[in-house]
Amino acid sequence: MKVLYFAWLRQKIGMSEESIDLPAHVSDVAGLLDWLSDRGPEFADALTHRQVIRVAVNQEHVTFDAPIKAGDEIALFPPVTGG
Amino acid sequence: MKVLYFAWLRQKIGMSEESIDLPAHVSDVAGLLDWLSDRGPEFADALTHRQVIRVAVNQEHVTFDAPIKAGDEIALFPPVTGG
Amino acid sequence: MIRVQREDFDLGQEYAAFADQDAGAGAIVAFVGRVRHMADPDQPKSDDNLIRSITLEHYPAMTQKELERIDREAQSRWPITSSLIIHRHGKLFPGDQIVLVLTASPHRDAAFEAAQFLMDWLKTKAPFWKEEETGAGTRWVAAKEKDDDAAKRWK
Amino acid sequence: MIRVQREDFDLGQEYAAFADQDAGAGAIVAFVGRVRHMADPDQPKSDDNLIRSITLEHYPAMTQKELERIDREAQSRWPITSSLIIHRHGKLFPGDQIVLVLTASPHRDAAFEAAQFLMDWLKTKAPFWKEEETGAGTRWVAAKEKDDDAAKRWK
Repeated sequence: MKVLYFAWLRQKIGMSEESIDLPAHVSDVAGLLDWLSDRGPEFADALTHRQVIRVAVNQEHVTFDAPIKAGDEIALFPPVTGG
Repeated sequence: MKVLYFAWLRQKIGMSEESIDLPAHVSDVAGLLDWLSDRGPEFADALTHRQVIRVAVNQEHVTFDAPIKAGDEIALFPPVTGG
Repeated sequence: MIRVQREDFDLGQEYAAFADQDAGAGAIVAFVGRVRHMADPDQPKSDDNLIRSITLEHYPAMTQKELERIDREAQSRWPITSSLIIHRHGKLFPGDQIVLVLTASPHRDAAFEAAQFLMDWLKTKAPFWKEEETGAGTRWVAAKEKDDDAAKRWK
Repeated sequence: MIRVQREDFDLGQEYAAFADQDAGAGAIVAFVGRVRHMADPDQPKSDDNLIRSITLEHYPAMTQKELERIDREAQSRWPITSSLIIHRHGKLFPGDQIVLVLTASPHRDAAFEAAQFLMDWLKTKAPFWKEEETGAGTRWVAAKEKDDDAAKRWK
């Protein structure tokens, strides 16, 4: 599974993209966020305030209860501010 | 008093502008329309349907109860259709 | 600013000058109205529905004043930092540009709403009249109820 | 049509091409969003409030798709005959153009509303993030509640 980070999430986590092997017990976005938060202080810090985390699965906006599976491209980012 | 006619009012009345001497008993727009209607069949025809007549006094939109006086510039026209 | 003219206008040029003199405004909205190809765009094409030309008559002494009044009203209702209205008159052909409205504001909604307001009021207050020539002959365009309704929403 | 690019755009050229390929549309609306001079335009000028530059980051694989979705949504809601969205990314300076939206329709209100809708949805859905550099340093721009509210009115 590819995970992408943007804007201050990218800066706090310290990378823009990584490949992970999804643990068998993680089946949705909320589970992924919990699992990522346990990987180190930079993840914990970046992912503390869930209300400012937005998620896309395969380039589509989803809510935290969206299912995920191996092979998906998951992107984590703050609320968008273009235009 | 100068009276101007525009669009189909101009065509029906057969002129774009004229100078009139305002009779003493005419003091508002409604009175002027009544007086003009009596001046000939082309006026009567043009001014029959008051709901499609709009009036400006000295280049400002007014309602039929607006006062008028010698020296004013009165314009009669259909509802506008620019833009 | 208000301009009433026979000549065509160039949106690119007008926008460039407009944007330059108001560099701080983050939002600019432009509206261009053009001569339709069909008298009623919701009806099928037919010779009677196809427009050959239109003629825009106006009341010069009043047009400038009325557009200025409309412009002042927009300025008083929204925080717009600049506005421009150009309206043409005379004989025009399908696809020709008739009217340009430009508004600038620090706020996107203000620029949009002021431009829409300017068009709605212009359509119902500025002393212009359109005569349309189609295969069915020449006729004065009737005012549209939906334009009146559009203008009323800004009360 | 959607374009995501580093390069600037020229409204005059874009409008000319857009208007040409849709000559029957009587109403065309353009919106241009530019980099502000002040981080908060409603606050006084100060070194901390003056923007030196912004950097627009985006998610390329998603941006194109999301803008196309937004564009399709506008097409399904209003009788617009053409639309164009251009959005820039990279480093930009005060007054630089960021975004262009063009809509064409036989109906003025449809062109206005579709353009406003495109901007509202783009502001809340298209994956762009702005980092602002002022005298106070560099910070990621926070999403605005009023942009969320603006987007919600189109439910």
